[in-house]
Amino acid sequence: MGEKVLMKGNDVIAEASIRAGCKCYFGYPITPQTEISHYLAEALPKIGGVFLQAESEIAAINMVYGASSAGIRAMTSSSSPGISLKQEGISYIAGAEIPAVVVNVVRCGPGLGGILPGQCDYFQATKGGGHGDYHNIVLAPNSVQELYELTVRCFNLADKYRMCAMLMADGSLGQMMEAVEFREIEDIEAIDKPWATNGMGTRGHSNYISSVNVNPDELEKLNQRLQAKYREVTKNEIMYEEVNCDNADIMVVSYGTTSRIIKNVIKDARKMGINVGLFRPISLWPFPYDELGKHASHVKAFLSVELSAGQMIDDVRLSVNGKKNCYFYGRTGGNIPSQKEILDEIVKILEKEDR
Amino acid sequence: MGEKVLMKGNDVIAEASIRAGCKCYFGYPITPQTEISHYLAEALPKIGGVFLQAESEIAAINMVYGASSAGIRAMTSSSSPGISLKQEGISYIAGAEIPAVVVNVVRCGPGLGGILPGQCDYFQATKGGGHGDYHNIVLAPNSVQELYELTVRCFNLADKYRMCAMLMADGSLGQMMEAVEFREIEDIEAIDKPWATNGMGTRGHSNYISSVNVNPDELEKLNQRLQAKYREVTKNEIMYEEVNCDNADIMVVSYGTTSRIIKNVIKDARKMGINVGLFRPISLWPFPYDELGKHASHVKAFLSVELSAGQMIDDVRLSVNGKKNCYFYGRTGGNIPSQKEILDEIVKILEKEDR
Amino acid sequence: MLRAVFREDRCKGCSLCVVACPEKIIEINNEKLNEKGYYPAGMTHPEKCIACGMCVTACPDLAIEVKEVK
Amino acid sequence: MLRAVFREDRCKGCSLCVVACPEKIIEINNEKLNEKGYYPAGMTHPEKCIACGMCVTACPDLAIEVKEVK
Amino acid sequence: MPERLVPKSLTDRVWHYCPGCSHGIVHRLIAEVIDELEIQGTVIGVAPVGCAYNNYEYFNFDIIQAAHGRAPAVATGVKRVLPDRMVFTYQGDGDLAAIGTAEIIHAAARGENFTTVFINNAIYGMTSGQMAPTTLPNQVTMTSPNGRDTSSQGFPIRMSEMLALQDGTAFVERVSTHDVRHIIQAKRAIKKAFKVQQAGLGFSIVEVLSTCPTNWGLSPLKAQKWLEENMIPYYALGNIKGKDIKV
Amino acid sequence: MPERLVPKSLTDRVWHYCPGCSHGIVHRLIAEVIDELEIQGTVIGVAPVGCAYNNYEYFNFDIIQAAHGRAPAVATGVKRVLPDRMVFTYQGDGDLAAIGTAEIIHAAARGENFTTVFINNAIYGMTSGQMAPTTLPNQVTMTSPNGRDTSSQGFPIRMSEMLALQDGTAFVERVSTHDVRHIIQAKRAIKKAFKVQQAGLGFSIVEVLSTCPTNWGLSPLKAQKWLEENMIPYYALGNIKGKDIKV
Amino acid sequence: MQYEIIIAGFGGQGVLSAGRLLAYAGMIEGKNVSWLPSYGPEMRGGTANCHVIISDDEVGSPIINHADIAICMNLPSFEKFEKLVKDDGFILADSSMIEPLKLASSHKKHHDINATERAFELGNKAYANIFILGKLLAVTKMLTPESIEQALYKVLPPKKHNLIPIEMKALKTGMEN
Amino acid sequence: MQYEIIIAGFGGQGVLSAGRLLAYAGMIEGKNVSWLPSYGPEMRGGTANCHVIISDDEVGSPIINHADIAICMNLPSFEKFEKLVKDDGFILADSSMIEPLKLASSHKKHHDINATERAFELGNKAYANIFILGKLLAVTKMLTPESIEQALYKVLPPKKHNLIPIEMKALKTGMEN
Ligand SMILES: Cc1ncc(C[n+]2csc(CCOP(=O)(O)OP(=O)(O)O)c2C)c(N)n1
Ligand SMILES: Cc1ncc(C[n+]2csc(CCOP(=O)(O)OP(=O)(O)O)c2C)c(N)n1
Ligand code: SF4
Ligand code: SF4
Ligand code: SF4
Ligand code: SF4
Ligand code: SF4
Ligand code: SF4
Ligand SMILES: [Mg+2]
Ligand SMILES: [Mg+2]
Repeated sequence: MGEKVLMKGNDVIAEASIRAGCKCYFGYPITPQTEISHYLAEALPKIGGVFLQAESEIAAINMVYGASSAGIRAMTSSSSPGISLKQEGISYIAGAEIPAVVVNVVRCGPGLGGILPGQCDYFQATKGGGHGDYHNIVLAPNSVQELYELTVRCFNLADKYRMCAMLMADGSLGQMMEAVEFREIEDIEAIDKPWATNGMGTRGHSNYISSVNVNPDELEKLNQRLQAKYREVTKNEIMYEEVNCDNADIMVVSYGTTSRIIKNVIKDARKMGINVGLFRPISLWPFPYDELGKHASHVKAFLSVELSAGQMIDDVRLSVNGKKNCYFYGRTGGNIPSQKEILDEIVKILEKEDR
Repeated sequence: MGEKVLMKGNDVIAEASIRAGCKCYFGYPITPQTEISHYLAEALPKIGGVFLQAESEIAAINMVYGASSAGIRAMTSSSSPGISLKQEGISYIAGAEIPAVVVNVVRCGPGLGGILPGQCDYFQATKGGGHGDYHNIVLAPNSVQELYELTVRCFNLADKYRMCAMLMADGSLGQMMEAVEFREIEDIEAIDKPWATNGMGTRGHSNYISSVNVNPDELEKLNQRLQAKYREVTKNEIMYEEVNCDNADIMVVSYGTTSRIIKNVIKDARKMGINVGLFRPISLWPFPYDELGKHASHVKAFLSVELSAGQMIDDVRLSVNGKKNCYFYGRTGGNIPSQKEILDEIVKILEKEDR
Repeated sequence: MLRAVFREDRCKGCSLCVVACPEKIIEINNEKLNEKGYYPAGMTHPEKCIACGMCVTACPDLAIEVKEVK
Repeated sequence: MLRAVFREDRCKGCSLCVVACPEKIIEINNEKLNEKGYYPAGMTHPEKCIACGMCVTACPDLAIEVKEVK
Repeated sequence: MPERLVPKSLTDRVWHYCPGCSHGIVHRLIAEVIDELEIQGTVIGVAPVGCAYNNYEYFNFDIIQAAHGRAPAVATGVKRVLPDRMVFTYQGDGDLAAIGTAEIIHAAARGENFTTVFINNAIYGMTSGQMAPTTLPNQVTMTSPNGRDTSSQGFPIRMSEMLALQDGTAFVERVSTHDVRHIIQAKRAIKKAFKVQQAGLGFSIVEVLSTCPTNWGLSPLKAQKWLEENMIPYYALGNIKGKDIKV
Repeated sequence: MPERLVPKSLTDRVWHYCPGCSHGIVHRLIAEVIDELEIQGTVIGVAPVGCAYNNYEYFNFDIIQAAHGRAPAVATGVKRVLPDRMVFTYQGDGDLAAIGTAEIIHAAARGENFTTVFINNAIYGMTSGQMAPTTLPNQVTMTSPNGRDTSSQGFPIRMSEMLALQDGTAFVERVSTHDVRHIIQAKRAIKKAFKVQQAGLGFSIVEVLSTCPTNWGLSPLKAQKWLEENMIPYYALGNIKGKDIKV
Repeated sequence: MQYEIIIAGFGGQGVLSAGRLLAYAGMIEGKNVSWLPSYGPEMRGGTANCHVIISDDEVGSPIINHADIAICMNLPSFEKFEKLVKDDGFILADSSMIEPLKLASSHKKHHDINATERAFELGNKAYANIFILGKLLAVTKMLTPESIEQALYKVLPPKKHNLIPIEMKALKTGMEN
Repeated sequence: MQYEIIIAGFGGQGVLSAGRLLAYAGMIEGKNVSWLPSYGPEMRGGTANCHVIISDDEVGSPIINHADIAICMNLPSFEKFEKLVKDDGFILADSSMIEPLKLASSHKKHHDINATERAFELGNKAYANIFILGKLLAVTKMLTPESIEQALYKVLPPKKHNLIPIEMKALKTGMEN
């Protein structure tokens, strides 16, 4: 059991990466996640690691591609517009099947937008912002403690499945300080990487990393292998939290920063005699469709609360599959809904459903 | 009535853009759509337009952003990996509310993948490959004739709604020759652009084009305006085709190249006494949710046929909303399903549903 | 009379005008903060101002003009 | 004896070896196509080959080696 | 002595820049040049992502806010379709010399007929002080906490010299803002660059050595001194290309 | 005279390049250099997007296929984490001089200790013959159907000269493949570049003037002649930086 | 009526333009037609092919999974496309370019015609493609030579229209063989 | 118990570090705490603020919509945050920096304390922030000065630990005012 320290979310992501055995970081400055690179510019050289500020986000993701191809744990981080620029690279990582950790400290868009917290990159992260059929593992922490734990998990999953794992935070999580305890949460397994292009040495054959294949049958096989892997991830790696779900009148679905607000709403609602449940997907991909959907049998309705104009709501609907009505409440531009706003919305929905 | 000519799909897109009043094209070479730029490199200078081969896809989309900001109809085209690189730019176009036409002649991914036809950029195109809450109008032709008509429509819609309109074709449509008739399909309205940054001249006040706003309330207002616009587009601009839908046992949902195959499947199936319907979304965004969903009352099941590992199927499910089972059949890597494969799949599904 | 006029509300107290003035007649007023929380610059001897505009050129905040004053 | 050996299946008939050979003993065989549809190069006078390897250096298709032949 | 009022080409909004920041100085110079050339009605500026991201609030003529680094591409788009307008980009060193390297070099190589004002303050100002491509050897920044170590973090890039190599580039000059004399020279260079554009001679750029007191951790006055003593020896002032052009 | 067999560092697969294409010539040179330096086991190559996109099928050592233009970033990632390996990128002129401009310049400026082999054939080969940044004035391509018009399509870029400007660059040489004598010189330059990397001296690059008979619309022999008569006058052959390095 | 035809050979044998001609002629006769070339890096390999569909009905996928006819102008094409020909379809093979033994061993119906040789006799082996088209018309009667002639006027740039008589001669010789 | 506190002032007045100190002390006393600064280009404007929550319960959103307490170290902050204070909350205002008239016209409860002046008397106006924290402890008893002292050891780098006694003196003077 480690000591509790008060740390900034972005610093915790950085520290977590080092504890996860990340040996190199490539990034390009963007608010609100610059502290990650400030921290690692100090820390990585001290442990013989590589900190490199790239000339752009595109260069950074491709440096990660290079270092990961060589078999070394590597990370990049950015925020919304910078993540958009990485989409080609992320698609290459998927196609070439190499591990990589990408952190998105989401701000609010579209365009240059603002730097305040947002959850409006949900579609991009979970449906594939890049071209082609692929998925990233997407984990969404809601506390500084989870920033630590899920960052480490991203590295482990990336290596295990040879794919990109994305940590999806937001400006509020990245900038806030909270208590964190760096407990040993998982063995950082030294996963063997016989596929790595680290020089053929005495291996006896050359390795190559590539996502191209002009033979349609072979390219289809690659795609089938990818899809099989994604099914495997879906089977094994779904994460979610349930609060007060069993007797809930209404199920609020929310992740990250907004899910924290819902926890307070639950208390407020209880005072009014309303039972609000919180279903918090932690893995946004794979999304806990079945786990969420099964609540359709006992709640009156679902409400997705997001810092967006309505994105996760699609996955909520797909989970519920018409069995109950699904509602949406969201704020954008960096505004955060208050407990009261959400509670009012809940009351309105329940009145409508009870009518 | 014009004469019918036999033309290559890519050439038709190019010719259509000129007929739509496009005055400038910025692009970067990529197979299978290079003919668009070959055609325009010849044709645009002849009419005093601008053809410019950019240094990259990113530069190209930002040149479009510049020319469109100045109030001139502009286009760029590319294919999957190149479109991924344009995502930041597309998000800026959404946020700044300027018109733009982007053509994606989809190949098969992920990564460098292959150059044969694919529909695996559906998510990227319709859910937002870039960051932030935004949508592009996405039109999916299935013939060379429609390449003409929908390219023109993209320009008109882009101007009308001040947003990005994407023409989504694939390698097969771009490379094939078919008869096309350049009939006058719509007035190319000279839409007034008082917002354009074309020099303040005697306007009396300066204009600016921007997507940034660090004030959350103002940025939220922008987002609300965008969402209102998207609702407006959804109300006015949905396009789809229905073939043999009224008495269909099963409804196949398919767009672009694959929808052509379904038309033949319908005939094959009829010989076997099976009534297959084809619902072909032409506007992929806005998606015809209600129009498709209403068929749930009379068909036994839905089948989405795509050149992907399953993307539009999500929108099919959202349309049907649990009322009937939705199945998926797809090929990837550049392979195209044969009529027989699809018919076999249909038979299997109907057997299962009838059991 | 043409001379420098300071717009205190725009001033950020950076002192660039202070060193720019050939007559050495500009000073930062350490007594009062303006609304933005800065100590604004001003002239110690307005009458000595030669309206050379050096301070205007140096000022990054459009806080000085040279103009006709009564 | 060391001399040039042509691997016709790799040859694309580009003629670069023809001009590279100081002995002028390489020619394109216009009579037969190889499997890939090219007219392959070969030596008109193998015995005159001085094994200089110029053709090897010139060949873009790894279609020539200089080696010991009986 | 003439009056020195707020230039017509500026609005009266209070700027958000930190005390002593060169951005404000250069904004004024550009506005004065535009007033003097009487082109306010035909100018279209392109704003960068950087501390000057919202300079459309300060400039009183048409402006397009561009994505980070892409201002030269945006300017190309505008100038190509409206060749009779005066187009300029305003870019920081992160914007122009890092993420936007390809865009500025290719605009120059193509001889795009617009003007670039390049604010080189050797740091990323907006994002609070990371190393830029132009950061000096041993300069301390948030991402070079022990000073830029050229053996692992590379060498500063002299963009102007590189751009001058391009055949499409007509005019290149490096100027500074560290005292009034140099500010006046800077204005002269900016004016000439605009005139080069008016004459249709190709790409023109003025690199303005600038201060970022906040992220350098120096007072405005000390920052000017630091610029003079450290940046100028590395980034030689003066005309680099197009000295003899008469416009 | 020694035997001249297929180099160990090449597989025996038949290449997909068009008849007379320089790619094959350069592949062989690289493989010979690697054999001679006995580094096959430590080499990691980075393949571009371009006609050589799948050269991992031909080279018999580890290779990473990179996204278009990004090979220098990928190589940076590899070399930074495995500094004792020999890393090189293989890039075409579209790859290196257009979309990848920023990546190559910054790798050079940072003094990344890898080697670049730059195949300049003045055209986009793979995508069937569009204008490249290096396309010569008046050269006809699919996107310059009336010949590259420098007034609207800009001027060819001399990448090697630009890269030589970077302080992180140790070695730059421009060579050609238009006849055997020059091919032999090309090999010497490639070998020296690798040795510069072995000595840890920083970024090294060899620009190889190359033919694309197919897209130039010329026979292989005429293409070599065209290269000699048109490209060399524009792209001067010889060492540009690092001549005096002894390795 | 619907014909799905694959035409394949080395680059330079004019397989793409033969296909285009066929499609154009079909369109002239009021049919629905599509033409799809192989594209991309395959071209480097030195072989080329195109898929042509001529139909009374709407054309479904322009990509042919099972061909009615495969016109094979060289050995690799013969080997690659033989198996795609329907059981009741046939192959048109340029026997100047394909070993007789290989042709003989085929299970599919095939018409062998020494197109390249005959074209050479007509003055230019480049006419092999149109010569073999003649054979196709003779065997199938799918289109008239007049439509091909009209198509030639559409497909060829005006400055090459003087060659049309020779092309037509090659076509007719092909029809008579 | 839950306190939602906004601390605001000019950059350089130490509002962020005051907040951090408070949060750290809260954590030391076993509370759940969060601290969130204003960030990004706002810093250019010359003002800064942070949101601190100290609670027995889990902390929901770290962003404060309605504050229990607003510590305003200058006029713009007072004007901006006054309206966010709950009706039963209060303002702690640095009356050295805010015109008395403005303070007097406020509808919200406020404790005025001339922190900057008093800090100046203590040797450095940089202690105004900790001085005002002292007042906060005195008014609310939310944390003990001992926790603040422990927090100082955590928050300050070792080479600045020698300053802690002076900081504590400022704190205690603040408590007594
Ligand atoms: C794609 C993208 N990457 C990164 C950023 C974050 N960002 C904002 S400004 C800036 C650079 C600021 O430096 P510079 O260009 O030198 O301008 P300055 O602020 O110093 O004037 C960066 C990296 C962004 N907004 N978009
Ligand atoms: C992001 C992206 N843009 C464009 C392409 C298409 N593309 C493939 S190769 C190539 C360039 C080929 O030219 P060059 O680099 O000169 O190589 P060459 O083929 O001439 O050897 C391009 C633009 C791509 N695959 N990815
Ligand atoms: S105008 Fe000249 S003399 Fe007057 S205050 Fe300014 S600098 Fe000094
Ligand atoms: S230069 Fe301007 S902002 Fe700075 S102190 Fe002088 S008047 Fe104030
Ligand atoms: S080895 Fe020399 S002499 Fe022999 S064929 Fe080759 S080039 Fe000619
Ligand atoms: S150089 Fe090689 S490929 Fe070319 S003709 Fe000679 S042997 Fe054949
Ligand atoms: S951060 Fe630097 S560049 Fe930005 S406004 Fe402040 S001083 Fe100027
Ligand atoms: S297209 Fe050009 S570069 Fe590519 S293989 Fe053919 S000749 Fe070589
Ligand atoms: Mg800067
Ligand atoms: Mg090339």
